[in-house]
Amino acid sequence: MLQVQEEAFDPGTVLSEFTAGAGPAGAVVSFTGIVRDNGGDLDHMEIEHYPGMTEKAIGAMIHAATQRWNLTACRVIHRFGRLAPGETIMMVATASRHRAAAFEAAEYLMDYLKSRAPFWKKEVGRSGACWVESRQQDEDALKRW
Amino acid sequence: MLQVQEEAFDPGTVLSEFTAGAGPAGAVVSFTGIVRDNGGDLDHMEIEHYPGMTEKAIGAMIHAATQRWNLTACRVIHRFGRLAPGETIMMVATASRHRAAAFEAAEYLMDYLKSRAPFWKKEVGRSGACWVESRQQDEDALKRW
Amino acid sequence: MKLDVVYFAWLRERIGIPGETVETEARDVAGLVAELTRREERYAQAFRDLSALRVAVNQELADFDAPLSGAREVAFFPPMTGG
Amino acid sequence: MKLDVVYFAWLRERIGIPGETVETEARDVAGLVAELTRREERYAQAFRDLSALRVAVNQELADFDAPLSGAREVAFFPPMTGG
Repeated sequence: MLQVQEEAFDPGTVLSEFTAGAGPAGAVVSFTGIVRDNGGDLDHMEIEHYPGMTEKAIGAMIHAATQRWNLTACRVIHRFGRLAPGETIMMVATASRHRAAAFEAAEYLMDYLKSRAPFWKKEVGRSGACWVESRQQDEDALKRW
Repeated sequence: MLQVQEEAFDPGTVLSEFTAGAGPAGAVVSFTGIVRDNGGDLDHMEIEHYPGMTEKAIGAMIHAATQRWNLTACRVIHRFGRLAPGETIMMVATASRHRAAAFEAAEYLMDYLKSRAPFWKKEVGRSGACWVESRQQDEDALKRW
Repeated sequence: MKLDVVYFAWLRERIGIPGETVETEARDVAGLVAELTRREERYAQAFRDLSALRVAVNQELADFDAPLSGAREVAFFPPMTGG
Repeated sequence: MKLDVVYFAWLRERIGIPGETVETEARDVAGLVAELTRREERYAQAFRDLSALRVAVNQELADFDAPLSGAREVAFFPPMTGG
């Protein structure tokens, strides 16, 4: 299940719903990404995405993870638009019978979302704006899958 | 932060509180363990623990994980007593600046909680009761740390 | 052949438009890039370093040597930074 | 030396009590186990396979050859199954 949205969401509300609907799972893992203000300079972040491709790309990731780790449920929420420091950017939740599968599937989804879902982050600070650069280590992280 | 308790708790409420108080974290990972009814025979689970040692052992795990992964926040809740299928047994939450650290710390805590925190699970079914046996793979999981 | 070409992030800013419909006879993505580059300096600037760019054909990631047969939409953008 | 000895899970059920205070001169955990085993059949049964048991001294995991000097509380239990 996938939501790409501009609106804010509460990770706790999502986790409660997800856990209630996770079927015969014994293990639920969630990841929540939050806007960080590294140096105290960040005013806000702007996230741009590619409507249409975003849904297809993440849908394929969810499908692959669900098959590979035999997930009983899987959910991804990713925001776009303007976000202030401390706001929740995105969330992944996975449910499986066993903890290792739930953890691995969540990490797999995060690694793919980082480098293969069409989102671009721009940091707008008091001293100017710049596009967040991709990191080689995020590209390398895909190799383990 | 650690709670060992008999009372039920809602993982979503815990995650919301945790995320709000996670400081300059960019990444929050949670694990929730739920009572599974494998074969449809389980009536309830009874969890016994060793008061005193439980708090010491988990406190040491939290301390070690916080140091090793530079966590900005860490929380463990583990229940004891009688739990019905579908009820939440326990939860771990970790917050860090980077996703890899938050994931690893949560997995480390789960691996240690499984085999080194003094809890014992008994499954009470319609066809009898039995103590859950420890698994070699849970012991092996500790070797990677 | 008519194609929708779309741009994202700093590529969009540098070219100055989010997308456009182009008439092209290019056979592959590289051919399309060559045509765009010849148009105006802002395109030449934007496409100067292809190793810093990614491409999607019909909303699927592709290589710069991917053929354009069957293509309706081609997107150019920097490496993605989601999550 | 007076020691609090506590039992958990199936060990508690097999011995029939959650714990007891014992008077012992044993120098290490193994010596204490030997004394308990000689008491009654239910102890002998419970401690038959030490590889299936774990021990904590003063609420810290220990080995069966751990000394009892300074010990106030010794706990015996099966491998833990938390999480």
